[in-house]
Amino acid sequence: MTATTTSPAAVGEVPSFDVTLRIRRYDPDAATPEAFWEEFTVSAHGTDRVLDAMHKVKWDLDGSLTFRRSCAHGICGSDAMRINGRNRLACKTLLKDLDPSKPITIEPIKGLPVVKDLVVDMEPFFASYREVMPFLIAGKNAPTKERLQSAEERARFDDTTKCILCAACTTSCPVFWTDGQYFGPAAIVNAHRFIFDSRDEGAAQRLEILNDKEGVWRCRTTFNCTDACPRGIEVTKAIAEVKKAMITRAF
Amino acid sequence: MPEAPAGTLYRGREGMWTWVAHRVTGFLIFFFLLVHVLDTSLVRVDPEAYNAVIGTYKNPIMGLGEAGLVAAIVFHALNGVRVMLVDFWSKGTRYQRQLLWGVIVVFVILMAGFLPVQLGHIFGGE
Amino acid sequence: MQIHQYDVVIVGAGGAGMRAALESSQRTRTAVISKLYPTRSHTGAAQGGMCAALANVEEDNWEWHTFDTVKGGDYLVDQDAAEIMAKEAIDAVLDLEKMGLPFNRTPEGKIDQRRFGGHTRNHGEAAVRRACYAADRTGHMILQTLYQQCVKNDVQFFNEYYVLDLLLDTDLTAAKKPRKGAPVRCSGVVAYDLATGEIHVFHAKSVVLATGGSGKIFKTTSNAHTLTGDGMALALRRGIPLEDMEFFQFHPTGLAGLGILLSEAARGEGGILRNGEGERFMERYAPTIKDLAPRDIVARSMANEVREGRGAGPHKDYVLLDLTHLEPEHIEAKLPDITEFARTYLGIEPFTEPVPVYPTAHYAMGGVPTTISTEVLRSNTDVVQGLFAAGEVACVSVHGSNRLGTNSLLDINVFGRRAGIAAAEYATGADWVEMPQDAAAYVVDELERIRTAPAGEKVGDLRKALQETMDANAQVFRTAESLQRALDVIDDLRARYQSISVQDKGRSFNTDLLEAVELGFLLDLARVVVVGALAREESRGGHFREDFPTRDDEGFMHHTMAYAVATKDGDTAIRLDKKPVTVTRYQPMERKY
Amino acid sequence: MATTSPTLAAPRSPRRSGRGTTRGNLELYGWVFMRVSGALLIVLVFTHLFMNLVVGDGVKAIDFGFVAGKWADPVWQVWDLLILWLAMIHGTNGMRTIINDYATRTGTRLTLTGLLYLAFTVIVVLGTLVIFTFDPCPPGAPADVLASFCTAG
Ligand SMILES: Cc1cc2nc3c(=O)[nH]c(=O)nc-3n(C[C@H](O)[C@H](O)[C@H](O)COP(=O)(O)OP(=O)(O)OC[C@H]3O[C@@H](n4cnc5c(N)ncnc54)[C@H](O)[C@@H]3O)c2cc1C
Ligand code: HEM
Ligand code: SF4
Ligand code: F3S
Ligand code: FES
Repeated sequence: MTATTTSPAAVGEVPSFDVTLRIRRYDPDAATPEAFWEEFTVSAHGTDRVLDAMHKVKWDLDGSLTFRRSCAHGICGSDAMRINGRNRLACKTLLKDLDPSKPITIEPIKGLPVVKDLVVDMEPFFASYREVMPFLIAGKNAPTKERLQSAEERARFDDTTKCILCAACTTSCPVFWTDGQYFGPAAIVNAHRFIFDSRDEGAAQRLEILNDKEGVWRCRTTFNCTDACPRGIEVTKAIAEVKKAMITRAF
Repeated sequence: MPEAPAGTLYRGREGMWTWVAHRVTGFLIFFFLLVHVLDTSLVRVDPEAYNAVIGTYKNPIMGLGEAGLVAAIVFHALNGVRVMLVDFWSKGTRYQRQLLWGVIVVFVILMAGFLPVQLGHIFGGE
Repeated sequence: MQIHQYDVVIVGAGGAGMRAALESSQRTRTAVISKLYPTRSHTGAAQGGMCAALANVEEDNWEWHTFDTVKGGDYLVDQDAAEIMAKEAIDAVLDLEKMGLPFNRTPEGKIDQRRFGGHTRNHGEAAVRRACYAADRTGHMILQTLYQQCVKNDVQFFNEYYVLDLLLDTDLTAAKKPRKGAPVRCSGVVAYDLATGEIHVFHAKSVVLATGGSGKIFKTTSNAHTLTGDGMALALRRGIPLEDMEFFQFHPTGLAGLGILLSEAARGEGGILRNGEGERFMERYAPTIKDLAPRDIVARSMANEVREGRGAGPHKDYVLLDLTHLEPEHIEAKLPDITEFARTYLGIEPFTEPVPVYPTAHYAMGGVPTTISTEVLRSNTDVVQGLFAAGEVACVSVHGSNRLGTNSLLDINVFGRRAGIAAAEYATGADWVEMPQDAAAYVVDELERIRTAPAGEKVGDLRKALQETMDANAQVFRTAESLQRALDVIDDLRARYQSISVQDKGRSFNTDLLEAVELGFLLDLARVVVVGALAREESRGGHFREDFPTRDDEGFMHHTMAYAVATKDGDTAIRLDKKPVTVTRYQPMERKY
Repeated sequence: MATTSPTLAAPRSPRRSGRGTTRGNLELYGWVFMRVSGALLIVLVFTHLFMNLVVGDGVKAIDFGFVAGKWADPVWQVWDLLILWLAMIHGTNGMRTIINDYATRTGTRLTLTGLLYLAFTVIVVLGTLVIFTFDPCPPGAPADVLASFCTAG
């Protein structure tokens, strides 16, 4: 045989279907930049994700459709967007789970400046992240081999190590939408990851930073962040733990 | 940032809508409290004026308003308890939805106990 | 246009780029240019682990690790480089731990280790637990940890800047090559700021290429959409050779039809491959270590099962990865992410059902040739001064013809670090090299041409044609005919690429334009892969020729060096050359597991 | 190519200078207070509501005499005073949060918070005065509006 290695078809037999995407667009280069809705219809297969449908639009219908993406399997955090009214990763949302009989609305995540179509300016988001000192702060006299840490100590902060900085949480938070000054759940999650790491010695500083008026106390436990997190991190729980740590420290 | 045309409403889930309700009820109660202190102050000014103002509370429309206010307070208070459980109970965040159901059940029970009495008082004739 | 001046410019902010940045930014003024936000780099997708002979859980030493690496690479590995990697592995892991990486722990609190394909005790006796890991998101934790350290050290990033040209002081594509030993120096790079469409020229004493892999030349791949081999293509276009490009690794366990990777750790933790008849077929192909044989062997065995009609599923076109005999808690603890992939993307519950898998294009063993100090080679012996490369873009070569699992995360840390140090040290001692006149002219012209071209060929169409032909003709099994077919298609596509056009004519965030540029890179690289594969008439590691099914040490125990040379018609042709393999201790033997 | 002067541009992602952390635990105390006062208010307010609206004739029964009767007892005086203070601080702090959330323009925000604190002061002072200076049997008032014990005494 020739080397036409079998390229496996989609698993099982899932018929293809048509799906309409209703995408919020914005072109900064237009004469009068204005956001508008545009609809595209493409055909899709059972295992296709929203990202696949968007690629079909970009590659076959309108090359100017602009969005970020990289890994295509929910690990790089590039493509958080508001799909049918909720923040999700386009590459992790299967079309068949969305009721494709109705148009699927796709908008940029909320609360960050829109740059073009679905692309937003991520700088304010990363600035908050950088502010919580998201790095291990450990004593000078490091051991020559690894620092010891028990499996339980390691498990204490496991959940928050999963964060991919996709911003789905922060831009789903009603408090963040109000003025964009709130540190936001993602920054708190990344502070949590170190505050509860037994090897870290910078907890006090981080708690002090998050004790700010734009810090944890602005959280109103609305759980949008927890619902939005594509990594399944219990974000609100992490925030609650940080609050508790601060209270224990203050009293 | 461009002023975009109306986007869709964020489809938050129970947690978000509960927060909205908590905020709205807190807001309402606050203004009622302002008014309530003011009218009660009339007792210091003149008993008859007080009775006249309080009299207006006794008409059915105000009575219904009063019922609404009680509903607001009951919800705000019960949800306040839920918020505190979420804050302080280690499993609170995981069971926040169940807690909300608890809030709703207790709310319904309390209101079921209160409403007939209140309505009875308002419409129950002299 | 803006001009920037830095002692060291690092291109790419994946594991290799950031590891280098941490070293060089402490020593000199350093900038990191990346087309993605650093945390979006594909290092974050790596799952299984990073090997180092820590001997935390069982007896092990770096010499065994070196041997496994050499043997795994089917003896095409440069053994001096492999030795360095295995030796420095231990410190590389400990360094990461000190930076805060949350490794899984043993009951005593030490870094835990697990088994991985091809890693053995005492030269092949049995599988050894050598891979250090953080659940099944080791790469994610490495990337995050390195970025955290960069934040800590205030490393300067230019995010969403695409490097589109490499500035050398000598034209290496010209027919007349510089003499042996003549100095050829690198003076910087030209980058495109995606947000504004502006061109930025970076004048630098040292440039480090760390742009990662090129998996997107294939259709079914575990690689990100952005892994378009930019660094390799830039080097090639400037006359720098590419080494061993015909060796591409196909990872056995991609989700069937999608290519999304399920780490080898699934087998390391006890997962078993079964064919459509339920048979554990690896017992036939690698009786000793079975499912944990190196990837090339497992991938080929799988493809063979399917070809001989023993596949599973309605079309018998995949095999099954069976985890159902393992404890659900164990899977959940050790492999949470990949079980979720199976659930999310295929709707399969791995606790109770076997998962459909098929080989997926995974890793480029080849790349920009470097010395063990990461200096980029312009010939078998001469380096380009001030140019360094590390990570998947480079070929040191520690992976030979087939990379062992976990050795790439190791590679990026060991050689990323070396590149950072080497680049900074070179920059400290070197003078500024004058940049060519009109440094940005080539990039500006090329971009303007594509951006303003009237309706012509579409990026999506050409890329699809390329990827399909590569999957069909240059994947796990190759023959002279299939490769020739692929080459014909590629030549045709390269011709059509001349009339490429894009729909987005804007300046800000024009991803349409950049995809067109990346397609150009893919076409150039695919051609090198196929030309190299055609010439290599033997089977070795990741390169399997059905018409030459055995290894031929007489004829082909050498690296391939592919050069782009200018032709009269203004195009380029690929010229192949050989480079000897460095052998220190291990003479080639038959590779049996 | 146009020769531009070689400007050395700053990178696009400079580190943000920081928000200027508000030192002190003010927000923390506010947060804790919301919860403590909330917990107390449940008992206080529910009893209050129960006494006023449910027991006996409910809202219909409220008149000067009713209030006077209640406040003759120091327990209810303190009770209502606590409600007043706790609820006003709780409510004002809550309102402050709401204003901070939605009034993003500094001017608007300052005006609204100003008004809020003014309302707070007025109401709390007024309420406190009323409760403490309250005379259940003001001289000269018609006897029929007064509580029964006034005539008795
Ligand atoms: C799914 C998957 C799982 C893997 N699992 C393992 C494993 O378990 N163990 C293991 O050892 N290896 C594993 N690997 C391999 C390993 O992860 C990669 O080889 C390695 O991470 C590559 O790192 P890098 O730094 O070279 O490149 P990358 O991390 O890919 O980074 C490339 C960087 O270059 C930048 N860049 C690219 N082009 C340009 C340009 N033109 N201009 C500017 N910047 C540019 C990008 O923005 C990015 O920052 C896995 C790979 C994949 C795909
Ligand atoms: C009856 C018992 C009450 C309880 C248990 C209670 C509980 C709470 C709690 C826990 C919060 C904080 C919510 C958060 O941080 O997310 C809160 C907020 C608030 N409360 Fe109350 N409360 C009560 C009564 C009142 C009263 C009487 C008022 C009005 C004067 C009031 C007005 C508010 C306001 C305005 C907020 C702010 C809402 C927001 O920021 O979203 N509450 N309440
Ligand atoms: S916490 Fe979750 S939603 Fe938020 S940035 Fe991290 S991964 Fe994204
Ligand atoms: S959505 Fe916002 S309010 Fe708190 S629980 Fe999450 S941060
Ligand atoms: S593309 Fe990487 S998370 Fe979706």
